[in-house]
Amino acid sequence: MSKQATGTAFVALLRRDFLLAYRRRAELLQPLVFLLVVVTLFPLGVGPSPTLLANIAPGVIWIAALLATVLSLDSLFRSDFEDGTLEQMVLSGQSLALIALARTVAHWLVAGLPIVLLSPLLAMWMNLPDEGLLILIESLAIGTPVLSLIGAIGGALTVSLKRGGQLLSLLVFPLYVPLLILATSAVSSAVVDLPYTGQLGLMVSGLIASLTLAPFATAAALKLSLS
Amino acid sequence: MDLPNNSHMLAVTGLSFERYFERVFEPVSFELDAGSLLLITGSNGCGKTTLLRLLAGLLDPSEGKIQKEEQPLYAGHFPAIKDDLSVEENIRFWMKFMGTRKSDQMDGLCEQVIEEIGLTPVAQQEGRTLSAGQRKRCSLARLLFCDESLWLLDEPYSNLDPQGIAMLDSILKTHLTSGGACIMTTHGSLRPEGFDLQECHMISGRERYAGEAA
Amino acid sequence: MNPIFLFFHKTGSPPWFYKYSGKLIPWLWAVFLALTVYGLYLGLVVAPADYQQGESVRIMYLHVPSAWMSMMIYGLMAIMGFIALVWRIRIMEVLVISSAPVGAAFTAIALITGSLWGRPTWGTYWVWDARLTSELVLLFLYFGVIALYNSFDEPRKAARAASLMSIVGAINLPIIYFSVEWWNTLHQGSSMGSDGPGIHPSMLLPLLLMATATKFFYGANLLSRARLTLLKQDHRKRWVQDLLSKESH
Amino acid sequence: MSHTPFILAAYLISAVVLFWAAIAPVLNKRSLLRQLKNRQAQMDKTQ
Repeated sequence: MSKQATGTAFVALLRRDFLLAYRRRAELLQPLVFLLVVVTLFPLGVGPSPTLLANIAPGVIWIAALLATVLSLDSLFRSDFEDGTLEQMVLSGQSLALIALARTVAHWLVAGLPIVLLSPLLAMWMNLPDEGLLILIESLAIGTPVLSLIGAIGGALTVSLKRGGQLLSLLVFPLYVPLLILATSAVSSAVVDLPYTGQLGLMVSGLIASLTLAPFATAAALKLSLS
Repeated sequence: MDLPNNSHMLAVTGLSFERYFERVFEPVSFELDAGSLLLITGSNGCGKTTLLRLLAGLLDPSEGKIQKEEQPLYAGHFPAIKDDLSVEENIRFWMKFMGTRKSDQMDGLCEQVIEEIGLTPVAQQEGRTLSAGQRKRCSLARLLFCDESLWLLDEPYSNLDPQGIAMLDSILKTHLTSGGACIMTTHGSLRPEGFDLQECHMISGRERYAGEAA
Repeated sequence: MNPIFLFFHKTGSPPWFYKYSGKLIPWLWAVFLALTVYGLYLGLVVAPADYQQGESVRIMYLHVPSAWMSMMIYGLMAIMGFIALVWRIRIMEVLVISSAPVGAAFTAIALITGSLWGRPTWGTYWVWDARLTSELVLLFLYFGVIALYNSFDEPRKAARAASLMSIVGAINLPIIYFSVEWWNTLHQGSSMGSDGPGIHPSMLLPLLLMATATKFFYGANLLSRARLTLLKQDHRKRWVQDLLSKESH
Repeated sequence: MSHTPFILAAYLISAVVLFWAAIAPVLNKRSLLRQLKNRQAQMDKTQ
């Protein structure tokens, strides 16, 4: 049988995902509004003292980003699983890891990238010093793809379960620990004028590692969920 | 290809699948050659769908062997239609993703396929607006643009009206006369008419167990 | 068939495994008890108190071996999970899911003893010390594997999912460990007594004895859990029926 | 401050956790065997 060229299939899947996301654009806003609400809660909870907020800003923004990502992960494979699209994709002869990667890339573009774009607003709210802003954006730009890539494994593992959402957060949050530590420390270091390239470098290597490994784990989890 | 035991399009020996540490169905063996239609019958829950999913490669056998020449086309219970995409967008996506027989003339082929499955009037409607029968027709569109020679159809007649059934029968006839083969399941009420077919009756693991105990 | 696969195939047969693991378990328990008694005697009676931390250093003989075990068991789960997924060996799936509660128990012990050690040392039960923090994350990883296993209906599918999760977790475990360690030095956190090579021999020997004893505990406990799981899963199979009628006559 | 209560508590809690971990499969197995034997006895009776 003549299998479709891998690149063509990859592009077709990405285009379909964007079209679907566009048709459901109201749903895309939910995690972002969630992100804004969570960050708003912190000044209300700990008090509006500018120095305190500036101190906790990197952590708060990063944790909010983490929560918002996990919120959108449950639907990553669910509709494709439930309407039979996923089984057809598995049988199409295309590499399942590549399919998983395409879905993850689409997920990052519609769920992760907006977080990066919103971060200046969040930084302003949390009174993050200007020295940290650029590094915050950089760390989110490097880190949110990792959130999507690792989260996709959890999404694929729980896709066949009726109520997978809570389990999903239990599975992926511990895996996010190193990323959270590196990212917040990079931003905090930048604020006090300490070197931060080491942290960013480690985050980039984490991105490369998860880009090469996570799609395979996701693929294995998808195959398992279909059995 | 010259070896006699290799000449079948599909050969299944002692195939079985376990769930909850029990056989879903008793082992089955059969061979399928080009041009033939195998009908799999049996009561509800006897493992017909499981058998097709095994043959498609979605499940791995617990016992036995499946020898197949190539990846078959599988049309299961789920139509693989996106609610937010129109019929045409759905079909076009699968054409792009899976590839078609004549990829150079995709536009013409897509229209032609939609006409053949009788969905031209609803081609621009979203998937969510389709009836169960229309969904079934839409999911059968793949039969017209993919070039797999072995088809695995799970209850293909369900939800189809008489015209739909006639349409499917004619698609199937063309496929079989051009050297294809097909395995389909049915729980009995609807059967393909006017075909020269083999039949395989399945017994569920539980039935067998109950029979032994009595 | 290749000999390694054949070996696994034979030991992977539930009746074979059930029979021989049953014979092995009492010996494992005996070794565990002997090592523990001797180790505790050396640790609690013979070894001196630490000149800095005083008597509380005796908690080390529990805390450190448990922390080692918690990491080792997770690593083993990943290795067995890999074998289970690649070669589809059922006994390995059973061993993975039987390991998880034992590993979680050791992790809990490491956390509790660490916290009890922290109170006299730091004056508080909980400090975000590097080892305690990574043990806590590890406990969440164990909970994740156990919860994932319990969420599926079909036991083999559940075990394969749990295996996959332990592989993913184990790849992350060293990264988590080192990042937490680094995070701790960054914040100038306090650290508990060292267990490096600088340790006094009179303390090292009981520590090593306890570390070995916990491995035998794991072995015995793992096997008896695996036997229970096999019995539960196969209760309709012939070998269990034979076993039952043999026991009742 | 005396360290003894903390050492005692640590050893006691660990002993309880380990004992519970060790005894759980034994108890579970016993009840499972009893259950299976009862079922077998019932099947024998009906035949």
